[in-house]
Amino acid sequence: MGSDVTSFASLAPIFPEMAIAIGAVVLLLVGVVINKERSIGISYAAIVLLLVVAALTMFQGQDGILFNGTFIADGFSRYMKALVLGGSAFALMLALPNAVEQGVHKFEYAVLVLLATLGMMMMVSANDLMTLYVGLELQSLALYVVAAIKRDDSRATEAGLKYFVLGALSSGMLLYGASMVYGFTGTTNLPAILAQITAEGRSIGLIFGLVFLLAGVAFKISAVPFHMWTPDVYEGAPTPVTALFATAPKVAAMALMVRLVSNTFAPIAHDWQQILIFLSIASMVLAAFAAIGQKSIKRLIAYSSIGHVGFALVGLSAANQGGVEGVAIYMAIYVTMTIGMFACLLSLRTENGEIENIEDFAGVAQTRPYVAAIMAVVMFSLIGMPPLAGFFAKWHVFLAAIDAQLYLLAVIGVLASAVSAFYYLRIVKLMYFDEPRQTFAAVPNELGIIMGISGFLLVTYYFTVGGALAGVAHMAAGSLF
Amino acid sequence: MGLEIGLGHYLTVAAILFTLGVFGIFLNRKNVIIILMSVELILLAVNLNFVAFSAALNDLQGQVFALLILTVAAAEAAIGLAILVIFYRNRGSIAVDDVNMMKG
Amino acid sequence: MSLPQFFFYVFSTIAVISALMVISSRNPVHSVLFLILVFLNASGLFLLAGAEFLALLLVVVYVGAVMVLFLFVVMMLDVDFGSMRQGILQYMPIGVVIGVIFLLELLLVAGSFVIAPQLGGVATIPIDMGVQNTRALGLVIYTRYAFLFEGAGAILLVAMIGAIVLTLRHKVNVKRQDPAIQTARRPADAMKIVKVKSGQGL
Amino acid sequence: MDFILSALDYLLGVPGLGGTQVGFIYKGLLLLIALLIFTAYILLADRKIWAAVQIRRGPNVVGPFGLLQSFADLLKFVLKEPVIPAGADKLVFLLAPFVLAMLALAAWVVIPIDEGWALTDLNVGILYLLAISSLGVYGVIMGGWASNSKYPFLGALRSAAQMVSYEVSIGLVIITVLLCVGSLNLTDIVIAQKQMGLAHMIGLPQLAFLNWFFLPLFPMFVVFFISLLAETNRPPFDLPEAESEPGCGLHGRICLDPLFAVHAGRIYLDHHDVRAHHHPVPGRLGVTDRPATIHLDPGRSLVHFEDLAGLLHGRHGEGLCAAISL
Repeated sequence: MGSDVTSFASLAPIFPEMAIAIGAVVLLLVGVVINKERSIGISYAAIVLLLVVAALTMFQGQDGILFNGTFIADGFSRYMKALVLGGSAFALMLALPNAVEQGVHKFEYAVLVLLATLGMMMMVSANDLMTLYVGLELQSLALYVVAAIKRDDSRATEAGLKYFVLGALSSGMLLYGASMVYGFTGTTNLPAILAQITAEGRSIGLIFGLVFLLAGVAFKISAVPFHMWTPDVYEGAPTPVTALFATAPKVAAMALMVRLVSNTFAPIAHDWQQILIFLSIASMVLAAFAAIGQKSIKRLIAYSSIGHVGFALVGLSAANQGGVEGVAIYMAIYVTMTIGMFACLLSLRTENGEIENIEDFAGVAQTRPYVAAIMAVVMFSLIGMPPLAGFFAKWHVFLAAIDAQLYLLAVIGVLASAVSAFYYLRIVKLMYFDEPRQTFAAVPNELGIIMGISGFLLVTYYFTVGGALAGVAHMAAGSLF
Repeated sequence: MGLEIGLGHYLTVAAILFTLGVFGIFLNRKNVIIILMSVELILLAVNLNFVAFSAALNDLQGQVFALLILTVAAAEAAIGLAILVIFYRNRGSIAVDDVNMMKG
Repeated sequence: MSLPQFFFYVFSTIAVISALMVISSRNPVHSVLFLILVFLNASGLFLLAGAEFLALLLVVVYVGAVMVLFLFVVMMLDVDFGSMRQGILQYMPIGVVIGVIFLLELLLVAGSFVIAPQLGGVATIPIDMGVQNTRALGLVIYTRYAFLFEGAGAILLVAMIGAIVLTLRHKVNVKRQDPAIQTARRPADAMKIVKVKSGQGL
Repeated sequence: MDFILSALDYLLGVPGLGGTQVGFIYKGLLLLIALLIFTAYILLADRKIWAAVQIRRGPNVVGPFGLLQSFADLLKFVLKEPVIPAGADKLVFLLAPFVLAMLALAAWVVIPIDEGWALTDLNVGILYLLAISSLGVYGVIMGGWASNSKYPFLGALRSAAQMVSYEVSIGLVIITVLLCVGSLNLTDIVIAQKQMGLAHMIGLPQLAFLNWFFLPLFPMFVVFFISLLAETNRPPFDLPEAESEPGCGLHGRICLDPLFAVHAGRIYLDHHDVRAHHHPVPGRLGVTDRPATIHLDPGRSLVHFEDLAGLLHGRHGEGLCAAISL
């Protein structure tokens, strides 16, 4: 019953996690010792660490199953981990300017983000229901704190409270599902569950457990009808924190969903397909219509992210390798778009602080043409306008759905896309055709660079990274089938 | 080990506790602390499930899982109460109906 | 009815009734006390299922520490409990209906285990009756599940950082006692001897 | 019927019903009586010793050398009219002393009085002890809160915070002992000390105290002793009791006599006056003499007195030597 770790070298598949864990602890110790004024340095160190680990995971990472089957590193997990790490790094970067006003200047913020990222990596690499749960909770607990980190702000604390209560409920549901799956298959190990289902077929208890499990994960990716917390938390939390919520945790939870349904529960695809199709349609339609009436830009982003989760789920509903590939590509492009959008949002600052309402975008093109141009690119990409990256994201998932003969789903997706164009274009219209009402402060360098990268990638996607990304995604999806 | 009491009995008790916990979260409109307690009830129900399955399957994994849930739930309670305390400091109330600044 | 069965019914009845009281009791302090009762009885149920280590851990960790925390917070948040909990009845009917449906479904599943596939020989870590429960758990947690053990450690670290970063406030203007300075103080530091001439004052 | 018979058999163990050994109830009663008598005299010893420290006589009126003092106090508490403060949460108020007393006695269930003479020889005896002693906090908090008054409440919170905090260090110290023994069973721990100690090694088993774990684990013993003082709120950790403060902290709370818990549910109102009358030594030193010592929580002290005993035991039944912790 001993461990399968025999030497330090045999730990190679888990080096990324070790690096992040050690980094978090070291930065915590350093942060406690150093001067409060210099604690922003901790954030810089954390960003560097995240980016380096992301690159190494992507290009140098080793595959393998460790710790008696509780941990797995394969092509899919490395792809998603790189995405998670990159998302966290850029979200941290967004927090650098105006950190004090946003309440994220404490060094604990960077440490908590690192630990949350560690949790996400555990989720992505989960090969056991227990790893899944521990990773999910590590991520969630750190994020509850991060949501409320601006502790003197009543909206931030309310966001934290709502996030916590609903998050705790969802992990309760997930656990109940996990217990059912354990009881009816006799194991918590995902490959063993797969083997058991293949051998014994389905039973009521197993389906029941699966429903609860999916409900728990659906909450984390904020798919309708488990989305109630999203607009409130996005609005209440400090904007850089919202940027984090909208990127890395979603990728991790989506990766978890992908691994659960398309690998572990693959033999009972017929059962979970219906659930996913329902989640997907509900998310796309509700988000498209609910976002129209929004006044707050952060609530709008929240509904937009709910909608995009719906689109990604279209690919997953297809239950084939192309679908998973589509999801992988979709998440990468979604992260790029979201980061770009938040960079634009954060760089538009009046003397009253950051802007909150959609109306505040009026006339940005005249005062800040660069920001307006990037924002317009992001908006068009979010709609799915060719030849921007967003188009290819949707193209991949819809193609997979059509492959699986889910024509209705694809049609509804396209229609929802068209409806959502309405509110995205409204922002573009405000920026370019309305008169400016206020002056904006200068754009901080960090944000300008992030905007530039995001805009460049979105515009030139087809000619530069598109091919490479599709190749990597193909490889990643292949490791699950 | 096996069970002298049927597994169904255990699962029934756990199901009732779970339902009561969910009930407590959705029905209670007045006090956030009750919600936190309902969450604890839910986790307890899950633990009961795991322990019962573990005994019925004669497998230790369920107990390890329950052990992890215990640990995590303690941490969760600490963070939940911390958030509740700062919420109270800002608002002077913990009534559920007062968690309403953001709507839309 | 054997003794274990008898105790099972005692524990589970008290647990269920107390759980009901937790969510329906008017006073939150009573709710916490009932929750403690639920945990104690659940611990008894754990014992009956042979998980003696978990049973006592439940008491030590939950009842001994977590619930104390709850009790502290409930008592210290100076909330007017009298004016609370008046709106609960309006949600009651719909809640009862949903709850009953939910419960029935759960019970259906609980019952269906009887006809579930036989999983006799597939236990991943069979329970050895000759080994004490505590020892058996210890043997796997530190070897087989070392990864999860470390993960749980990270979660506790997050909880610690979180609780501190959210609630700790450094009070300014607090006067602190420094015994070293106090004892090192000499008459010369504190006193000045002045010769006062009679009839003049200072 | 089978069930009732087997239950009776287990509890009483009367041969007529088919049992062969001494029943649970008889054992329990014997233990209870012995414990209560011990408690009475430990209390007396406590007061006498502190009195001697402060150069006064201590209780010396009731019975020869004051030997019956504890029983007189006990009678007083039985006969005195219970006072329940207005606005108190009656149920919780009356429950609090019960909880403390029950827990204090419940802990003794696993103490091995002699080989095979523990009421129940639990596999996880030490864990059970930790669990029970961690519950003691509730008696304190409930009592403080239920009396519906600020001062007892604040005192109770202080005391509870201290108890919870030091429980952790006690637990950690106990783990070191467990590591040495490799079992959580109290009987095993006691026997292990017999077999692997210093006295056994040098061939002088008579010097039993050299066998105890306090020698190989001496630093831990120091930590344990300090934690124990804090846990039971003895000086210099008597801050929660706050005798020198106007509100008098914890002392405003219910009296906690285990035997007469029913009647003990009352605020110890006359405390200040009594102290003023009886204290020959004012100020700090006076703090330690508690006029009517029932409120010293014999219950709680017992729990920990035995904690120490579990660690120090050389032979069975030598728990009294652990009275140093009192």
